[in-house]
Amino acid sequence: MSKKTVKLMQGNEACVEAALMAGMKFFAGYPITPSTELAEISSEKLPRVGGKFIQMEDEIAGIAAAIGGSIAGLKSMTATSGPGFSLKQENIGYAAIAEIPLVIVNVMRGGPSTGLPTSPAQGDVMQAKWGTHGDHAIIALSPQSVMETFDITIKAFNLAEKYRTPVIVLTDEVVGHMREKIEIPEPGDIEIVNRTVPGPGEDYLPYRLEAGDIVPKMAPFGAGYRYHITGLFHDETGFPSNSTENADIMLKRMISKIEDNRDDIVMFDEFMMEDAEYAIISYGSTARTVRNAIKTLREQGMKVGLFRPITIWPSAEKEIREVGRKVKKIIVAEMNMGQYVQEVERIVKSDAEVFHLGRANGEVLMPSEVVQKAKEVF
Amino acid sequence: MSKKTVKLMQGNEACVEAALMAGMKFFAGYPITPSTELAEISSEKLPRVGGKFIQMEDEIAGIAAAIGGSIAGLKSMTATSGPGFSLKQENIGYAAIAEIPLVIVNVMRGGPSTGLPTSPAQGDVMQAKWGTHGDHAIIALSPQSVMETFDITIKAFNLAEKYRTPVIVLTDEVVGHMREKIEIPEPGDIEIVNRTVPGPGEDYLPYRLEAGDIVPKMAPFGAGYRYHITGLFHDETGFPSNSTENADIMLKRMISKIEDNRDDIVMFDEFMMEDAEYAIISYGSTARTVRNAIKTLREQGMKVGLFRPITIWPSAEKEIREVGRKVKKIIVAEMNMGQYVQEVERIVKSDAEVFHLGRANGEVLMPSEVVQKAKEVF
Amino acid sequence: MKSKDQLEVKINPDWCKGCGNCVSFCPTNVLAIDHHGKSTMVNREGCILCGMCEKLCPDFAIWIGGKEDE
Amino acid sequence: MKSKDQLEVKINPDWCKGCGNCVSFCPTNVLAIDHHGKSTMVNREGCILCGMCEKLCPDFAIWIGGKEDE
Amino acid sequence: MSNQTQIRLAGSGGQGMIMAGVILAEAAILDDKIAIQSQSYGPEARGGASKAEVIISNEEIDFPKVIEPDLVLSLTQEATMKYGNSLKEGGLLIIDEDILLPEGFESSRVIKVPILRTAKENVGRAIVANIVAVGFIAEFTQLVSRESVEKAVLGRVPKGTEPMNKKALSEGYALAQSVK
Amino acid sequence: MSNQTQIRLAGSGGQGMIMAGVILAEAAILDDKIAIQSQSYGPEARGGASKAEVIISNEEIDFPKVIEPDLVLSLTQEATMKYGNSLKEGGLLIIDEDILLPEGFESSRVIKVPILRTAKENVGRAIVANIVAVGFIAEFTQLVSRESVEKAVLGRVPKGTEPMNKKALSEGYALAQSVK
Amino acid sequence: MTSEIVQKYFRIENLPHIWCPGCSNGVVTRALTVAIDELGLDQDNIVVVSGIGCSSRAPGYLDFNTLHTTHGRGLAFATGIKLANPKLDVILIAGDGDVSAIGGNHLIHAARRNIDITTIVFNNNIYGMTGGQYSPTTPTDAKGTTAPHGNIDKPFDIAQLATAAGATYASRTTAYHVNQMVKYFKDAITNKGFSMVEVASICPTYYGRKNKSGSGVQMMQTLKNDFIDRMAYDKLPEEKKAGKHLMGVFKNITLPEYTAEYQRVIEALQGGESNE
Amino acid sequence: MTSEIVQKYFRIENLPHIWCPGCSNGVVTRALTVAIDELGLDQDNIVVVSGIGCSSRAPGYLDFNTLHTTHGRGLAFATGIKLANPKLDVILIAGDGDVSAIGGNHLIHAARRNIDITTIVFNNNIYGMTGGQYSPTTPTDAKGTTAPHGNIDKPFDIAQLATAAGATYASRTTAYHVNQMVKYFKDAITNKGFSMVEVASICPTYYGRKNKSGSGVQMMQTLKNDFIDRMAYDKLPEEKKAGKHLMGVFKNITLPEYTAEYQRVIEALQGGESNE
Ligand SMILES: Cc1ncc(C[n+]2csc(CCOP(=O)(O)OP(=O)(O)O)c2C)c(N)n1
Ligand SMILES: Cc1ncc(C[n+]2csc(CCOP(=O)(O)OP(=O)(O)O)c2C)c(N)n1
Ligand code: SF4
Ligand code: SF4
Ligand code: SF4
Ligand code: SF4
Ligand code: SF4
Ligand code: SF4
Ligand SMILES: [Mg+2]
Ligand SMILES: [Mg+2]
Repeated sequence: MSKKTVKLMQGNEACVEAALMAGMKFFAGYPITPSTELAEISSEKLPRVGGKFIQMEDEIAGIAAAIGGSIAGLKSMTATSGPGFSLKQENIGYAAIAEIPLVIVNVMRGGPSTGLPTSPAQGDVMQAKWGTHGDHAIIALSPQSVMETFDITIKAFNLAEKYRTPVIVLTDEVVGHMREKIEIPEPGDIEIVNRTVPGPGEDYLPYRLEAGDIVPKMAPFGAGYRYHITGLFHDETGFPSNSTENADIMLKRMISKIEDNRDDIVMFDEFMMEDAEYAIISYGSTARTVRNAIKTLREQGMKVGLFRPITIWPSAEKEIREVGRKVKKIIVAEMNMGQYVQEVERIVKSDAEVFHLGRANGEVLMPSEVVQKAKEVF
Repeated sequence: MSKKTVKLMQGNEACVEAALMAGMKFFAGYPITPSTELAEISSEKLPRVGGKFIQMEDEIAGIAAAIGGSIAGLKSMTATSGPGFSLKQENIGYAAIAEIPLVIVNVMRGGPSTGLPTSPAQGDVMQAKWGTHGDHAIIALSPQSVMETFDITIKAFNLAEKYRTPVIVLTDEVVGHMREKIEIPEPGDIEIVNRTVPGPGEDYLPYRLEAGDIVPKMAPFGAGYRYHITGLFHDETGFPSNSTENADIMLKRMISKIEDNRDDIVMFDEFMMEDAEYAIISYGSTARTVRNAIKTLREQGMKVGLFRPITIWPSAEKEIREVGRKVKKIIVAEMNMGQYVQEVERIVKSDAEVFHLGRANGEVLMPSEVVQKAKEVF
Repeated sequence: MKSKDQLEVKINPDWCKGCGNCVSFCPTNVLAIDHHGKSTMVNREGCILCGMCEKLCPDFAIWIGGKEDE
Repeated sequence: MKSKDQLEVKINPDWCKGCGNCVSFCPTNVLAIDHHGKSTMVNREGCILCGMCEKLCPDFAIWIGGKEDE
Repeated sequence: MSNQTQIRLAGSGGQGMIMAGVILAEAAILDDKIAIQSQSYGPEARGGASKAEVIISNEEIDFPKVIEPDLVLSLTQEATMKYGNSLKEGGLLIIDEDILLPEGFESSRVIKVPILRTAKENVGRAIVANIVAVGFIAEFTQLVSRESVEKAVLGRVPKGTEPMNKKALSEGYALAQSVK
Repeated sequence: MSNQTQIRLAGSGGQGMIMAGVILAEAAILDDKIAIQSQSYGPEARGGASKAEVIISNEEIDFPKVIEPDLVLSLTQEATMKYGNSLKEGGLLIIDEDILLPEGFESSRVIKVPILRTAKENVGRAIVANIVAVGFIAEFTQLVSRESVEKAVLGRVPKGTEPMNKKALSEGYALAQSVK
Repeated sequence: MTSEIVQKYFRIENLPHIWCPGCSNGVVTRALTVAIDELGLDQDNIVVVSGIGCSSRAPGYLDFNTLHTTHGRGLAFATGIKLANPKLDVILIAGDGDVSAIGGNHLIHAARRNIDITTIVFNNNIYGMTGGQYSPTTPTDAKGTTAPHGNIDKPFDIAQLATAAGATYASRTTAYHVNQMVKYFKDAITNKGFSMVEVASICPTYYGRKNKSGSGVQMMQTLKNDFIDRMAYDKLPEEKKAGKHLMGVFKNITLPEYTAEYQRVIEALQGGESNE
Repeated sequence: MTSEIVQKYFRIENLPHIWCPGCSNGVVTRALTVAIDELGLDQDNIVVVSGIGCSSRAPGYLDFNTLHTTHGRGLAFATGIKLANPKLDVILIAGDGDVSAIGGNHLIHAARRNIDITTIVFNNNIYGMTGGQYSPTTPTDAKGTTAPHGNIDKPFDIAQLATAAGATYASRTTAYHVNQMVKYFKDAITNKGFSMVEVASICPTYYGRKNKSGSGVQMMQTLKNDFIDRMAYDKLPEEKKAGKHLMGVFKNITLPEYTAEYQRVIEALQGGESNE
């Protein structure tokens, strides 16, 4: 067993720590509560490892510069909360269509608009998938603890590089600001994925998928492959194309590189699901409330289990469908007015009755509320 | 029967024509294909009726200025397409939480990002509901023709004022740019809704719901009611409040003013649904493709009908559920990679099998494709 | 308008946050922070009613007002 | 570098859009738009190889090149 | 569907083919028919080939785009190559006299008409070629009444150019009569 | 749950109660316990009352927030009014000596301790009151070992202030012994 | 219990405010009400708009038509209000971050249009609300929570930037120089066009702490000492110029105002009938 | 079949370009390659970034590392690239709308930071790509499709704005003055800091048509006639000054460059090891 360093750490701190271990060398952003520590700690640490931090003039510039950093070859991150996440939407679509690896952290707070800026929420879950215009596929992960924030951030960088795609880390004010014990593995014990780059002298077409590759190889600007990147539909050469056939091929590849690799991307966790007759689906910090409540419910003899998506998008369709087939009723507990519940409803169809437990008033869900709701509907 | 003026008109032209008849006196925006004519025609016509047009520095400023115009008491509109719609998201949430009447037109084009700027798409349908951070309710309408663009625009202004809310008109490049016959009613024949304003000397609390009102009365700035508007959670006084109880009440009221009035807001259309064994659900210009295809399918003896949501959000849940119960199979046809189909799947559950027909390569769906898909899956 | 002899410096201790601006910038040095951390008048006769304290108080907690208004 | 007498003005009619810049700004007036709407050399001797046409051609359709390069 | 006539007008960016399409559609509406006009929209519409499409029908038009045109009229070589194909079986291709059709170009019926020359020589301005084309199609197809076409033309052209455009229209009608 | 101790530390914005919470949590971790620390975050945290919360447990902590604290320590009147309520049945309220509790204030057990005075008079700096409080709680509750607390304090306080903070910690321990 | 001016123009029920002890926001906000009072403007006719930030909380305390918008966008909202109803007196209150970082574009465009809005910048050289990150006006080498190794950015001169963009009135003063501040506010509000008053302010909590600038009082003292009128500066011997910051009026000219020009268009088209 | 310079620096396979006949975009784009050629820069090391617009299509034709971003955001992307790898020569190509309307904020901030990026503005005083709406540089009273009654906005002086924001090099020339343009491009690229060359350009299709400015040739002629060097202008008799526009170098100074300053921070912290 390899050595781990034990520390008390804030979620936001753990996120930067992990990013650095994953190889982050570039951070561009704009401060916003409750994500600001991500910028602050990055500004302190990045230059120490030869990396770069820049505070841009706004969130749009933050993601744009981060994409630029990635194009220049550095693993890049940007971080924000609700209002800034809305502003980043246009360029999230850019990163998706231009296939630029990038990690975007959204430490969720109460919305809409300025809303409840210092309170936790899980109100940007659907936005993470649908926030930008046009069709695209996206990966979004949500941690429930400081330790998981660490693990997921590493994973986010790996997925971003592996699939040449923006990956969203959806955390929230609770996880971002609380301090918990974390065990940091030795660098050698962490799996790190780097993007595939073309070999020297290779006949390089920037958007040609080569045998054995999941995505086209990506050359950093300045490495001798002079090629073009655009947010227009483009063909293998990278140049714009209006061809409808090409657009079809390209969009399908962009979507299927993620949809077809669900098994690699989808992470989830189950608690007391083996014999469960009822399930609660919950993610992020709220899942901890639910876990607590389930212990109580079990003590009271109710066969309830927790299904916890860690990968929010693409959703754990197969597994959630299984849950639906297994139990009679499902509660989806989340800190919002009903978002992921709609995805669950869609997946389980009539197999199970689906209920929602949630609010978006700035207060976390209490275990007692979960217990009460379970008693009410199960 | 009252006189109507018959004209050949572009969809975008009809939209402005209707807006003016609905009482639009303020337009702020930023040009983008294929919505630009909305700005151009407004700039020409508004000053003629004493209204104001302003081209702002970007789309964010466009919606912000339009909200400002509405706060000053004028019926206001902004218009854009995909990339600009992404940029407007933050302030859409502002208008929602501050309850500012506003019409936002999105003439959809191929995305994501710059995508296929001059081609039609229906790829922003989910974004219209989920594009901004945080929970909120939204109204979105989608016309299939130039005439309907006119009708729907009037309706959009009426709903915006009646429910103190941003209303999105989701049209597309096909409807926006084609020219068709339209019959413009006399001004007196059009129902126009104006916002309720406090009476003189009234003891005015800007966010207090009074008996008989659907939403709080809205005083224009400068009318002698000195009050506060914010994008933070606020109480009846309009001042920020961190109270979780208040946040609950406020958010629920904001959502229920729309959800509870679905019957007033939801518009839809059916074609050959009476005896249908299969249904195709489609909206906007694509619904015309489907209508055409259904005629062919009927000729071939297939009992297929069209359910056409005109109100996209809130969705016609009740009616779509009915469709699901009535038919065995449903195809959702839309110019995207699968968006509204997810809402339909959610609603019909296991009552009917749901299929998707769509693409997002810049070309409209052809009647023959619909026919083929219908033959394949029905 | 009230004449000078009808006026005096008033302090609202509930709003005073004890920042010390009034004390430090009073040209005649007639104010002090008391042991509750609030501004207090220590030499009313010395006050020339110049208004500096009022202008520089970030909390609207000190001002020149009519003696009779309470 | 080629010497002046190895050089001449060349025109690519496929790229020429007939804007007329070269014709109008040629100091010696040796170019014209032909009936296909393309630039053409009408007085090769008069050309002083000044390069103005090349600099002002938006379509890279006219330039000074070596006589032998084809 | 059988009731519909689908027309495509093709040319280069500045030739006013969209205006021609609008006029035909408007004339149809004035005749109490149903009509839809649409156009290709793209960066390439700036310089290169551009097209306008019109569907004229006696009953409601569902699908608003032209799939297989009954008639294509094209004024340039490039536009012909790009938009001259995909005609309906038995459809008619009308091209300006100078246009060359490559071997094997699929089109059952082709006629060549001196539209540009007529505009230039008989009216005096190449820019009214689109109106000549309108007149030609109107007379040739008899889809819309002359009265309505005239009204539509006069309502859409810039002030002061009415006489010139009226002349162009007449020339178009005459041209059609001459080839009929 | 029964295994958990929930602690709330309250004071005014600048008093370092968050630091105190972090130190307690860190000490617990050093002792191989499980701990979570969180704080109230709001614009009001700037000037007014602020709080930090710590949960210390022998087993995994699911729900990360304090619901009903076993112990509240408060240094100011305002913080006490705001955060002194909602103690667990039988929970303990520790307040600074000058704080007045209004009639009917719900709290079964209250003790008053001269934390601020101790910091000011015995250590010489009011600013170390938070560390005095840490010492007091550590000794009073015996939840964390003195060794770990010391280590946590020294790891978190600014360089150069270690002796002063060590002194403050000792004073806190002494204070707790005196009231026990 | 407070002064008449505060009673008249502040929403007493929302006081005391949330600003930190010693923060100059209260000083500047009060000075604005004095200027408005001295101008004798109609309270019902005044609109105060802000974005998001500590300073942007000011409108909530002021008894006018007040609008607290999204971060950086205040001027764009204000532009809509002013154009929709040009009779309103529209004032923007903004932090340095709000108006020159995320809101920089709206600033230069409002200035360019010369729309009759008065912008008051509470320039504390830091993002106060979010806890002390460097802003576009943080001096080079100063520290912020996102510039822990010292700021390498060059700061904007906001007043000059507004001028280059087209503002017809621009001046700078400090939170200490209250009389001058009131005068500038009055001049700015009176100017028919885009006006900017940049008020050098203090954030003892974050800027002060991070940069060891001393207490609020000491920071006010620094404002008093370091700022000098641009005219006086020019007369200063070279050795005394170091470390000085300029205040004074940088621009004060008259040019066509945006809403008036729009009104001209309306009148030309329809003979003067407008919707107001 | 084209010139050597075009063969070397253009992606011939993408030519002819989509720009309209007479549009000056080709002239300016070619001049840029001449400047690069004369400077002898390594083609592999050059990054050309743009936003969205007619002019922004230029990178697609240029054989460098080229990036076509989102409308207005080019400089923000470019900033990321340059900071991530300061060894690259980063050049932005932008339209007046792209860089001064939606992208205005990124312009002033890139200038403020003095980051070593060369910005070339193709200023045709109009939104070309979207069909002729007025831009922030459209002259007052001119027409655009969104200013059918005449523009009431005041235009930006983009080069001056960049200067006020902190650019260390700023100049203006026209699409007609190709030799001067090449020189300015070289000076701008050579300057270690933020540089801006504003090139007065023409859009015969929209600006020209709307404003009856004549053909492309006539518009080029107007550029030739109306622009005058700022030095020469000062010497002109008053009666001849009317209607003239200034070109020339407005700023050319040396100040610490952003990425170099960042490198300094890295070196101070870790003794020089960087990731490049
Ligand atoms: C879109 C968006 N981005 C970021 C924030 C977070 N934020 C709030 S205020 C602020 C900066 C405040 O600085 P400044 O404008 O100088 O005002 P101050 O607090 O210093 O008065 C920031 C970054 C936000 N609310 N919205
Ligand atoms: C976010 C966004 N808004 C608007 C547009 C539409 N648009 C594309 S280019 C352009 C302006 C072009 O003007 P300019 O930058 O001056 O370039 P030009 O075409 O004149 O060279 C606009 C408004 C867009 N693509 N994206
Ligand atoms: S009015 Fe002047 S003299 Fe009197 S207390 Fe205030 S500052 Fe001092
Ligand atoms: S200036 Fe105001 S807040 Fe500060 S000490 Fe004096 S009275 Fe108190
Ligand atoms: S090189 Fe000079 S002289 Fe010769 S054709 Fe070109 S412009 Fe005329
Ligand atoms: S300048 Fe170029 S495009 Fe224009 S006419 Fe001459 S060769 Fe042709
Ligand atoms: S943080 Fe700074 S700017 Fe904000 S209220 Fe406190 S002192 Fe003022
Ligand atoms: S529209 Fe204008 S800017 Fe665009 S290519 Fe044509 S002439 Fe050039
Ligand atoms: Mg600030
Ligand atoms: Mg332009």
